[in-house]
Amino acid sequence: MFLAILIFIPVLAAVAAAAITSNVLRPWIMPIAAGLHFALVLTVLDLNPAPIWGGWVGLDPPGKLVLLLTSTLFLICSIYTVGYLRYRTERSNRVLIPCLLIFLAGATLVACSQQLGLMWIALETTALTTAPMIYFNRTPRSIEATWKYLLLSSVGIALALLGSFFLVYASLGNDPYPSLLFSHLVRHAGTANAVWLKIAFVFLLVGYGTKMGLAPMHTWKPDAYGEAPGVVGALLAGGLTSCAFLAILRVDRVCIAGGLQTYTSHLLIGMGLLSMAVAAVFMLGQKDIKRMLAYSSVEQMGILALGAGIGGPALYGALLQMINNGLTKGMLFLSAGNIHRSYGSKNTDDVHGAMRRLPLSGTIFMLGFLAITGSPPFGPFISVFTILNAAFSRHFFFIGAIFLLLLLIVFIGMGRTVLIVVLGKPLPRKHRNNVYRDGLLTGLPLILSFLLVLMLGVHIPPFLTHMLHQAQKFMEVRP
Amino acid sequence: MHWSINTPLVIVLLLNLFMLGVSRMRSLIYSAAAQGVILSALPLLLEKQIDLMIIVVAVVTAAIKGLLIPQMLHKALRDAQIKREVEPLIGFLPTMILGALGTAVSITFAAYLPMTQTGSSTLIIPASFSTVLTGFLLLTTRYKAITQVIGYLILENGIYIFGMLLLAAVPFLVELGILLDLFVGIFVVSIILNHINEAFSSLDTRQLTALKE
Amino acid sequence: MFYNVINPLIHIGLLMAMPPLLPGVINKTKAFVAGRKGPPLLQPYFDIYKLLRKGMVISSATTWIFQAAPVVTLAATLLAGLLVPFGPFAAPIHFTGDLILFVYLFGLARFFTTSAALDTGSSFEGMGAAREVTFACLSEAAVLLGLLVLVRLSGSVSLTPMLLAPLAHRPEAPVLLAAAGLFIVLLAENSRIPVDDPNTHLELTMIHEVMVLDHSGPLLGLINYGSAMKLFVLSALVLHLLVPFHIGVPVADWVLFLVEMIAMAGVIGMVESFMARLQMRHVPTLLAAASLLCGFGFVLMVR
Amino acid sequence: MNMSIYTMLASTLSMAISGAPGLLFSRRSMTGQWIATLLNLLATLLGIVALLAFVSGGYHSENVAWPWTLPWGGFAVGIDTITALFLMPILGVSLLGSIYAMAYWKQTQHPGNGRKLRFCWGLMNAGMMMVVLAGDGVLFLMAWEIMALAAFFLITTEDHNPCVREAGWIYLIAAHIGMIALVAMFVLLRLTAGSFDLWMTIHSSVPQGMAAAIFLLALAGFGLKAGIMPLHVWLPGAHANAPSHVSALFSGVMLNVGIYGLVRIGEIMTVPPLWWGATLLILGAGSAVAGMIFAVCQNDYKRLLAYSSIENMGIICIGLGLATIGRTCHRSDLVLLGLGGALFHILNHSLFKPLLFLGAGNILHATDTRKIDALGGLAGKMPVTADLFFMGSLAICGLPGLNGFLSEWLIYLGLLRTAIAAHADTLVWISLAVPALAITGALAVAGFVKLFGSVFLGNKRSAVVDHAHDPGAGTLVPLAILALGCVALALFPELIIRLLVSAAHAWAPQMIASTASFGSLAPLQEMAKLNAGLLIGGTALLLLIGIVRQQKIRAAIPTWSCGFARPVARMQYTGASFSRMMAQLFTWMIPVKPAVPPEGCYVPQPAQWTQDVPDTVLDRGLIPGFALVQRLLERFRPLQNKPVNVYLAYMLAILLLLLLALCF
Repeated sequence: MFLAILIFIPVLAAVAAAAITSNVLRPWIMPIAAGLHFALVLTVLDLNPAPIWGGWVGLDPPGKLVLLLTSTLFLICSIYTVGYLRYRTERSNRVLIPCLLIFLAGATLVACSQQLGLMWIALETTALTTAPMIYFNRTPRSIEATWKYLLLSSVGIALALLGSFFLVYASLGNDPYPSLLFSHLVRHAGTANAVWLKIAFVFLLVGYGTKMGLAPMHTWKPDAYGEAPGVVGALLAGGLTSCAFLAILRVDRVCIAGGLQTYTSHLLIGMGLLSMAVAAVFMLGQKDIKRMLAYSSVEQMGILALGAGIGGPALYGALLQMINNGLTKGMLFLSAGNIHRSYGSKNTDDVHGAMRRLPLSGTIFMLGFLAITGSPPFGPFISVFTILNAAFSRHFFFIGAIFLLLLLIVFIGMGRTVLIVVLGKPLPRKHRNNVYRDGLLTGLPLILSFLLVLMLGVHIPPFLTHMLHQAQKFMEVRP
Repeated sequence: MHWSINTPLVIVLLLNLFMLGVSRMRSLIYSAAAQGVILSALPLLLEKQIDLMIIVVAVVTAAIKGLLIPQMLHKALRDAQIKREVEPLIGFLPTMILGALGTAVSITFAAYLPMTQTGSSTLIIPASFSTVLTGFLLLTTRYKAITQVIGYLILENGIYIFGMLLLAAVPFLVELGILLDLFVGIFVVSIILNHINEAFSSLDTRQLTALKE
Repeated sequence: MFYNVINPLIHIGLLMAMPPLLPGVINKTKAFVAGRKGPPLLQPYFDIYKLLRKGMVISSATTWIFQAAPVVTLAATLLAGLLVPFGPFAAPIHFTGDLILFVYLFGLARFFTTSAALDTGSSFEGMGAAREVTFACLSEAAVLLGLLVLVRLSGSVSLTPMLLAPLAHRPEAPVLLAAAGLFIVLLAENSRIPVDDPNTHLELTMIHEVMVLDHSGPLLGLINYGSAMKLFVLSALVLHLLVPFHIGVPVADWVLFLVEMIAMAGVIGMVESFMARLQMRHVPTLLAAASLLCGFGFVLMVR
Repeated sequence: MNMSIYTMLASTLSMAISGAPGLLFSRRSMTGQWIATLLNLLATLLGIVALLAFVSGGYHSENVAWPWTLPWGGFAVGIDTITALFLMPILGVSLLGSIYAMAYWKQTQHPGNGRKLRFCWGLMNAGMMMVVLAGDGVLFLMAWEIMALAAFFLITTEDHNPCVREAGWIYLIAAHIGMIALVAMFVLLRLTAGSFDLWMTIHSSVPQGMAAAIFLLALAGFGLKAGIMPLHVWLPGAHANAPSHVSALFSGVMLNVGIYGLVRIGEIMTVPPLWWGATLLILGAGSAVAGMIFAVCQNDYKRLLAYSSIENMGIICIGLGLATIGRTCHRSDLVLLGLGGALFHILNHSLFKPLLFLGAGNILHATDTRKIDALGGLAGKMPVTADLFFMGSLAICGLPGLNGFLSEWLIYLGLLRTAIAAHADTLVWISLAVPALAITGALAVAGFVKLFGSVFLGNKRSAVVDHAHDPGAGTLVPLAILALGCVALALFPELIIRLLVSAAHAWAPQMIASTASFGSLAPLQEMAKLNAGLLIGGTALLLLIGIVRQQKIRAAIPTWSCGFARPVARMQYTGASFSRMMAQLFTWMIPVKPAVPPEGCYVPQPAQWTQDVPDTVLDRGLIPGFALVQRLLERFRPLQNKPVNVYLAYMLAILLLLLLALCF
């Protein structure tokens, strides 16, 4: 019951938003819906309701985490959106806001769906609703970004579908009553056909990996994140990627149950390191701050995949990292959005001294950089440290070393750009009209996300720890 | 009953090759539509007993794949006034040969794969593989946005073919979901196509390389 | 018992009174070799006495450091002199690790002398100061390597036991190498030929003398006294390595010590009269050679 | 009964928040600064109370631990003698620094960055205190990084200046590399020791490779912070470009924290392999000599001081290496002298180096230039600063009479004792560090004579000197206090002998029995008496002769310059020419580039001789290396500039690749 409401609140809100005609009032739908959704999520996590719709929609531990993350991130972004759209009065947001809300619905559905096909549909929905968001600015560049995103992610999602089919097909032989429910798949994975399982995993990894942005399927990310508004970037990098990661995790669980632990872990570790390496290479000397953030997201996805691949405690770290990454990306993209708005550019040739011109956004941007690169006392440090611990204690010494090296390169590449942006003297403004200043609505979300990231760095709430442990145990299935 | 399945599949394969080789847009669209219609008939051939639901699904599929989407593409074509795909990344003949090779490879590959089901010793798996491959080839070698959309369609067709193996297992919802997504996806795509056309006054994706390092 | 009281007194007395004699001896020797009559043997005493009575002219650029330098230098040298045993008799002050103090006291003196040189703001004195500090880097290494040899020999880290270690078990080669090295350092530290020529008149080529160009009157007197004392102390140190035998009768040993010192001065005089002054750029090589000699001595002993 | 640790935590807290209230006050009001200074004072007082409680409690180490909601470890803190020793400089220098800043970095004069500076100042000090207090690896890492990041923001206080940004950037990279090394180190440590508790000794049965990895990682991480050559690359720039009281804090305290780590790592194995100590010793000797050579050749007095910090850290490392070797060979005397000397020298260095840096701050404030060769004759203009600076220079050269000598003397003694080791023992070669130390001493004299002589003595070399004058008492009192500290330690070393010995006991409990042996090893009291004699006697002599001489002065006229009629200030030796000879001697090591004046054909052109002094490791090695790597990596850039078809091709490629991998 609760779950149904949870999914339908954003849908209704979207309908309402589409109905409202005033461009000024419409944004306020977002915080309201987000607040309701968030409150409801908390109650749901507390009550832990039974699955509905024949078990198609229910809560599993990793799903809970993603649900919590998406809802929180969306709440933060929804406040920001109101403030942001005040500076974009020239453009109608009648498409943007419903899309955002549908996106929330889709993400919720992904988190709650216990059925292969349903999850796939939900992810496809999020993918499709994302396109108009990226296209919000209506510039040729944004069209290009949208086109690339749409084509790549559609192909990816198609591959994922084929992969799902393979997954089912693998278990068809000796399973009298086949079903797409994950619980069912896991139960019968032992008897499933290994070869088909492997093929299925490859396709699903590539397919959902495209959504997640693992190299080399990441190519849409820099363009899309670069051209989309900051808030959309935050939602993509924090929410969508987490949903895709969740999908991969669920599939991985089936394969583990099918006795393919080593196989999938090798694949995940390989893809993870590849993504981190690619991100590191493209971050060095990056001049465009939003593209830089996109590559940082690629790197983060690499870390997640690596953690999932190493498994055990590393998986705990990966899930924690997923949450940290979501919130930190919120900090970074939102503050980058403010900086972009204030300077009218996101290129390091024009953007200097953000800490002087925008004390809040500049500082948060700097701190976000430190956080995302795994410096204490921020959240990501804890998760990265956990993954590293697990890697070494599982005697992946070589992989651990490469991991550290890549982290270092990423730090150097990202730091160069960020320091150019935040330090120094700002150039004199070209135009005086409609100058952006940090306001309450665009500043508060930054502070909120910063505080959350800081808190996760020094104190992980017990309930979260419990959920993480649940998720870790959930993923450890016997073949 | 293998022949009843394999014949249409062979036609599908031939269509793949044809689509790889043809340069006229209209014939490309038509053959894609034809492929869609043929595929929509497959469930009827596969199922032991035909109930209403299957027919409905088949009809809807045929309508979308055979009418709706081709219509959209035609419209986009008219707006953009393009007749044919010129200078693809790889020439037409080479792509054809690649497609043929791909088909051969997928047949052999499928032969190696263990068949988990009796009665699936048909062309279904190789056909779906090679169709997916064809879609990919179209997507990667052609520059016109529309051709890429068609490539994506073919890709979905390949997946649909594989879906035939799961008719028993997979409830219809998924298939309908696929169709829905396909429909919405193409819908969004056509809008974007429209905008691309307005912004760049052409559908040549080589112009879409402003975003770079 | 009686000697425990008297020896230190003699030690201090010699340390205070005797130094100016050595330059006298050296000059006499040089004069003798050159076939001249030369200044009287006690001329340095007369000079110092005269200078102390004169008034002085100081540069308007200088600060208190300029005037403090000679005093501190003298004090440091005096203290250093109290750490070195003369002849077979223990030094008035000796305790574990005093050799480091001995070396660093000269460093203290150098700090003040060179600062005073820079204090005048003259180009020449800066030049001299630069040379002094640069060469000191090399000579200090030589000194400590030489002392290291003695430490390893005597098994103690205090000058008195080190230098008075029983004669019997002294492998000759290392000691001689160290002695040679230390002798070179002695020449360099006291700005004698072949490193420096105390009585040239070309400032551009001088080290020590050029640093004190602007000192006059009592200050100059103190400086001359101090440098003579430095010569005395270092000679006393080197003597232990060159002629390590004693008679055993205290009085005789004191006499022997006097003779040795004068002989030492004579040797230095000989060196000065038979050697030419090295070019400035060759001096580091010479000092490096000194370090190498001492180092080689050490290696010989360890292997 | 953990009185002192709780007090110390309170002190840390008050230190951490000291800068925070200031953020709420306006950019133009001094209130925030007052509050910050008072909180800092409170922190220091609490800290002193805690230390006194600890000392009076008989040096019993106290540990407390609370559970923590992080995946591992707990919030464990502890205090023992070593910790106490390292806490002293933090408390003292931070307080003096913030008092100095009341006059030197007034909020009213630096409205732009004053508040940020004080906030980070507090954080950094708290971070350092936490580092030395930490009893848990994770806590240690967090405190460590808080310190490092706060330090970064302190360096970039004047970020409108490109040099400052560059220095900050290099520091940040260095700090992060160190951080990553430490992270790896702690993970390995946990793997071997089983938990993140510090600083338990790991079992001697751990595989050699593991122990070696732990040690090398620690060496990299802590060495980077301590600025041991060749890991010093960040140090000169950071020290030169930060505000002077921040430089004082860095050099006087932050480097010590790196040393602290090295001390602790020497402790984790009961019998460390010999090469541990040897590595420390060789690195120490190297950075002592090389650091001072670089220092002598500098033209920027703050850079000169920075390089001399490298030298002092080198000396400390020599002592530490000696102590570690002592551990290996069960030579309690080496442990006592080495560790005692090292810790003593740390205390001394955190007295006279801040003194010198604050003095440099006064010079900078008065003349607004960091060029040695633009100054001269400042002693007349700012006598108090000059005299205090002179004292600092004497102390840092380790000359008898002041505290610097005592600590170096202890290390010397330890090294000399290795020369008396049994015949043909490898230990004997250790004593070859003695000449290295001697060269260092001589070089130090050269460097600081150059610095003091050409900044304060002689005649002015440019007009910037004209309006220089001693700043107000606010900036002189901290210097005076530090100078008094130097004298106090020189005259009354027994103040800390107990501390040193019990530190050595805490460090090697199985070897060090009692304080008795220390006196026989090194008669510090004798030395102190001689120091007193030198100081008092010297002073008395000076006064006496000064009085006598005043009548004898006939005239004060310009310097005699060999008959040259009208001597001008530009004729005097510059700092650059003073160190020219040295530079030529070591040209193979430090590529000093003199910009030779152009040859005039017949009429001599107006010419001037300058030289720039690059840092060999940084400017010749790392920066070109990084540039090369970046150029190589940029080859991959075009992969991201393709039309979407190619991106799809990537996808197809990886798909086929993975399927292919499936077949094998």
